[in-house]
Amino acid sequence: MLTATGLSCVRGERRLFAGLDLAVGPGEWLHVQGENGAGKTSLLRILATLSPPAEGEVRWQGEPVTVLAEDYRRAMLFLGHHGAVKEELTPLENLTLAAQLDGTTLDEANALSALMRFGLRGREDLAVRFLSAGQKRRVLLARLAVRKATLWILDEPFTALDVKAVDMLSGLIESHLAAGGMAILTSHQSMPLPNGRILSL
Amino acid sequence: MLTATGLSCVRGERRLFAGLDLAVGPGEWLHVQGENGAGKTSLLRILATLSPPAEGEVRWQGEPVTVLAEDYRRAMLFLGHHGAVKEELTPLENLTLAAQLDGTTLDEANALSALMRFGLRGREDLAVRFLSAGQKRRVLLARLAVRKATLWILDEPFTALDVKAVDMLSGLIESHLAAGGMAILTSHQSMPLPNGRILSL
Amino acid sequence: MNAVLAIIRRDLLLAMRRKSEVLTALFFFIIVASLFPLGIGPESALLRTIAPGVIWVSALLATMLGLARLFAPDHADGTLEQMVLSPTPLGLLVTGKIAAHWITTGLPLVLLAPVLGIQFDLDVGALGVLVVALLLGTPLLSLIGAIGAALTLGVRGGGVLVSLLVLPLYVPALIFGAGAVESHISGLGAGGHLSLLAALLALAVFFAPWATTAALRISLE
Amino acid sequence: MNAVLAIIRRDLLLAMRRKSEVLTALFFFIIVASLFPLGIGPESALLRTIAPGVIWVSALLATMLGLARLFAPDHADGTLEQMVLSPTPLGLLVTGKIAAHWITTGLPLVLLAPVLGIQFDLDVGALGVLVVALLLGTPLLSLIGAIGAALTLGVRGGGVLVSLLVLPLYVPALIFGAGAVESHISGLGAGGHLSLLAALLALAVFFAPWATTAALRISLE
Amino acid sequence: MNWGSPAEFFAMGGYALYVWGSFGVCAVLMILEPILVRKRQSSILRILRRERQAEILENP
Amino acid sequence: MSNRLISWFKYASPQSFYPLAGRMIPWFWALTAVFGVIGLWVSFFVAPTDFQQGEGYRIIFIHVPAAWMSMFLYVVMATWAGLGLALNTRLSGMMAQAIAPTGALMAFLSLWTGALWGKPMWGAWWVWDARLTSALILFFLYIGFIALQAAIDDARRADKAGAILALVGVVNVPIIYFSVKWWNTLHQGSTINLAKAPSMATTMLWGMLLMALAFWMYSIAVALTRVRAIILEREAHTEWVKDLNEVKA
Ligand code: HEM
Ligand SMILES: Nc1ncnc2c1ncn2[C@@H]1O[C@H](COP(=O)(O)OP(=O)(O)OP(=O)(O)O)[C@@H](O)[C@H]1O
Ligand SMILES: Nc1ncnc2c1ncn2[C@@H]1O[C@H](COP(=O)(O)OP(=O)(O)OP(=O)(O)O)[C@@H](O)[C@H]1O
Ligand SMILES: [Mg+2]
Ligand SMILES: [Mg+2]
Repeated sequence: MLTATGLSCVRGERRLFAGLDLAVGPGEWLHVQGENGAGKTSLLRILATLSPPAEGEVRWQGEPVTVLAEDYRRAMLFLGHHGAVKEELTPLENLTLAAQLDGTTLDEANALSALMRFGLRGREDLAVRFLSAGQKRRVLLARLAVRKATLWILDEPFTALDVKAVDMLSGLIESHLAAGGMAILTSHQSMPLPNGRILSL
Repeated sequence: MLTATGLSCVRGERRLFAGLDLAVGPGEWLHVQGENGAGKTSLLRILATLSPPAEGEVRWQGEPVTVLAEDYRRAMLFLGHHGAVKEELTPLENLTLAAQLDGTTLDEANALSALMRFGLRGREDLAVRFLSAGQKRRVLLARLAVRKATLWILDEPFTALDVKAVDMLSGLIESHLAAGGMAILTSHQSMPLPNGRILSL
Repeated sequence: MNAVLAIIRRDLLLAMRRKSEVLTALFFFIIVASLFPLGIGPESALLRTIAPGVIWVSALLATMLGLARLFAPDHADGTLEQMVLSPTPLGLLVTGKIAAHWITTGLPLVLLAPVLGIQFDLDVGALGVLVVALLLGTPLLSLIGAIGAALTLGVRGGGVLVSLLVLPLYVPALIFGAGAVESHISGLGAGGHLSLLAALLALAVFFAPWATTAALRISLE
Repeated sequence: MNAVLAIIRRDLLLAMRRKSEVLTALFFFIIVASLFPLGIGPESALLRTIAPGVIWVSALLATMLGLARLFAPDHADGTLEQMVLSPTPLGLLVTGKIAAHWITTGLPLVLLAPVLGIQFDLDVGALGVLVVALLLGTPLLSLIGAIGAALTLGVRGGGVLVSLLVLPLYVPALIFGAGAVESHISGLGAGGHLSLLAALLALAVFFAPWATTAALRISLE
Repeated sequence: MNWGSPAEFFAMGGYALYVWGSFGVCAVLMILEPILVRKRQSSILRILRRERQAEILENP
Repeated sequence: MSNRLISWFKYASPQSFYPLAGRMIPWFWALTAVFGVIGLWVSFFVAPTDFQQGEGYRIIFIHVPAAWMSMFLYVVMATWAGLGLALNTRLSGMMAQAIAPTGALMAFLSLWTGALWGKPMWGAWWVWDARLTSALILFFLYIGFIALQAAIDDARRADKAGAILALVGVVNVPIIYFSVKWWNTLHQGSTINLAKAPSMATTMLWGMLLMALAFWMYSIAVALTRVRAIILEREAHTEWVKDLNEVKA
């Protein structure tokens, strides 16, 4: 259960939002909406503890995330605008090394099957820099399939994906929710997922 | 009139497409479709003379583009995945300097009105690196409003834009076409524009 | 021509925005040159002997560090693509960029060199020769460096590779530049060295922008 | 501990992928050291006097060039964000990264230094002292450099700024390192200098990873 | 003939280290280089053969 | 005339050059062996002991050929690279790429043997003599060329970028050589000048020439072998490679 109370965010002279409350429980997902520049990315970064809020507090299972620190980070997975994939490594290496940095291990079979699932068959051994925009994005998203986390925070996950990949990803999110997970997403398009609560900035 | 005959593109060991023919006349636009990694970006870069085709030829008004060189580049405007905006300059500076590099001048009033049009009011003097993903994209797209070009080649122009901006941009493209312009676009979403021909890779 | 001025203005504006970069290149120059007395010891006769060499090597390294900034940012954010596609001939734009690079990196070094020379106890005449030699030599460094920067563009590890490509080509500039000051100090007169330096500069002005343009086109392909 | 090994392995793998980067840092070291005789002149007595200083300054500069690669790529592509968010403590990951940096930059310098020493006509004893001094000194350079690299992360012009921050901090390493070789040559024995260098290293091993971690957190905020 | 005995030949008038050091390294490198090049050739051939095999298996 | 041009271009295509090179390689190895054996025999058993340098001078029989080849190969490499840039033939770039490592090897050997010679003769492994210094810089130029090509993934791009570097290098090598020479004479630092080397006995000259021929043939043989590997690597996806006998086997 993620709750936030009285969040506000100031960038430069500009107050992007203030007094924002939100709560996401198991099996729920939140669709953060807003115009360009409304502060969606800023909100997600606050929730992921990447930047501190100007006011307010974020709590995970009732405890402030600043106190939980590592435990919260273990339960949470944030994927942002950035690739966070190494251009000179192959998709396979990217995936296994990302797992190792998280302190888990991922055997090759699992990694390969995650990549297959994301339609990267035949590209496992090609350095990421040769991949197309959508393929790069898929490498990043493949982490969703291999890293166990309760809370997914995804900033515009559907960018650059083709129709098939969008279906695949929304299926993945649905089964994550069905298993009691939570998700916070942003997107400018209507979401191919049912039952989301909407937060408009 | 842009025509291409027998284009083929090889990346690494992989042949992305071969024997591709296309033609775009005044007032027409072409929607290049295909899965992630199908070769859309590669095709657009070939049409923009950024990379040479493995086989085939691109002609503009009947002349090969390799011969026309500058004349073709003057008539064409390519906006790709990349920002092509300087993060430490303001949107206003970005726009006027881009015009000067093209050998034209752009007075401040025109530049400002283009930026307003793209919803960047109040951000003209903020360095681009502070802008949100969608706002950065808008700065780039503002070039469409100020640079006179007959042929627009746009790679996923609607990425990261919110609903309002999508409307604005499609309105802009429509009036460009109505004035006898041509456009080649890629996009994974359905296009909010009528009468496009579709090229599937 | 207008476009050349525009690009120079743009690059100077960018340099103003990230002032720290320009200043740091300068400080790098000063710090490297000042490391030597620390590494070698304070005897002033010894220091005077090595001064021209040390100052020139520091200038070489400071220029080289700046090369990474020459095309890489424009490449990363797609501006370079737009330049290639611009109706203005690429050669002109490249010349403008090299000029701006010299103004932001080379010129400050020239202005600062006398201060360093005084640290190493050079006399006024030698300082004059040092400044003139750097005035001829630093544009040469920018021109040759631009070729290396363009060749290594978009190449993994390009930032370090450029030094490998460029430093050997800098050897003549170093030899004649440091040589001018040394032969002035030893009473032989600096004229010969300086005119060789000028000849090299003329050659480079002619060829380097052309080679740089070709290299840029290749790295964008 | 596992994560530390994983990150060392990852960084070495990345270094293998862009082999040219590691090799080029090495050649940079050799080339810079070879530039000095070209600037100063070929008299071998003079060269022998300045050799320790020149080699140490070159090692400093070669290490410094590599610093830009330490965190910047991970920062640019968002990996660093993921590291901060990873359940593994950031301090461990940072230590791993510094170790990998030393293995790819510092260690090769140590192995290559004797060749340069020979070019400057040092005798076998002096070469030995040089190697030991570098073996103690280069990890120190990596550790101190990491702090600078972390502080300048994401700062425009960080690549050059880092040299400004770091070079002054390198001064003690330079003085004791070059001093060790010099005092060996002049017959005074290098022991004192070397133990000071070792003390500095111990201090840095203790504090630098901690400072680096703090700096990283700040620059990501 | 310059040498009275093999030992004299190998001693090279006191310059053994230098002469044999030169000729030795030269010989080693000039033997090693062709071997490495052959290895490069045979490894690419091996890959090509394997690919061909795979192609035959896929569409007989 | 036109006929000759056509056949020339025919052999400029990798497809026809590959078997041709295969047929030439054994001959060049044979020539290497012949010249090498005679050359070594002359260098060790025919050439007399030098009255000044004793037996140590025998290093010259590999030192000078290596030095010559390192300079010659650079020019050959740059020529191929330039041809590739001008005519846009695929083979030229591959040739340049195949020559570079051998050139670097020769440069290294001339430095190595020179150093082993300098120690007994001058008492120092290295002096900053003009010729030594410019040989060192030539070595750096080779390494730069190889590193640049290795750092670029796309083969065609690597060829073109390498070609520009090689051509810039060719303009610079004479400039560097003369500048270094001038720098060195001005300082009057080194006491021994290579140009004042003792006048050579004719047999010594013969030995040197034979060894130079052997080095030359060796370079051609290795470069051709390497270019064959490069051709296979780059043309792996083409039909003619798949139809090669050695691939079918
Ligand atoms: C590291 C040490 C050395 C290097 C890198 C080096 C390099 C070279 C080079 C590049 C050449 C060919 C130059 C040309 O043909 O114009 C050469 C030739 C020669 N070197 Fe050296 N050298 C070294 C040491 C020595 C020493 C110690 C001696 C003699 C005491 C020596 C004697 C010669 C002679 C006699 C030639 C032949 C000159 C000629 O045929 O014109 N070299 N060396
Ligand atoms: N220093 C500053 N001064 C003023 N405004 C700033 C400053 N830094 C950031 N901003 C503003 O803060 C907002 C950041 O928004 P954020 O990136 O969170 O938007 P977003 O909702 O994710 O938008 P998008 O849909 O475009 O991704 C932007 O409107 C930007 O203009
Ligand atoms: N060296 C290489 N070897 C093999 N395949 C390569 C190589 N370089 C690129 N590719 C492939 O070429 C394709 C490039 O596609 P391109 O970027 O044009 O796709 P796109 O249609 O724009 O896709 P997206 O919708 O994801 O942007 C990708 O499928 C990529 O995997
Ligand atoms: Mg956003
Ligand atoms: Mg694309």
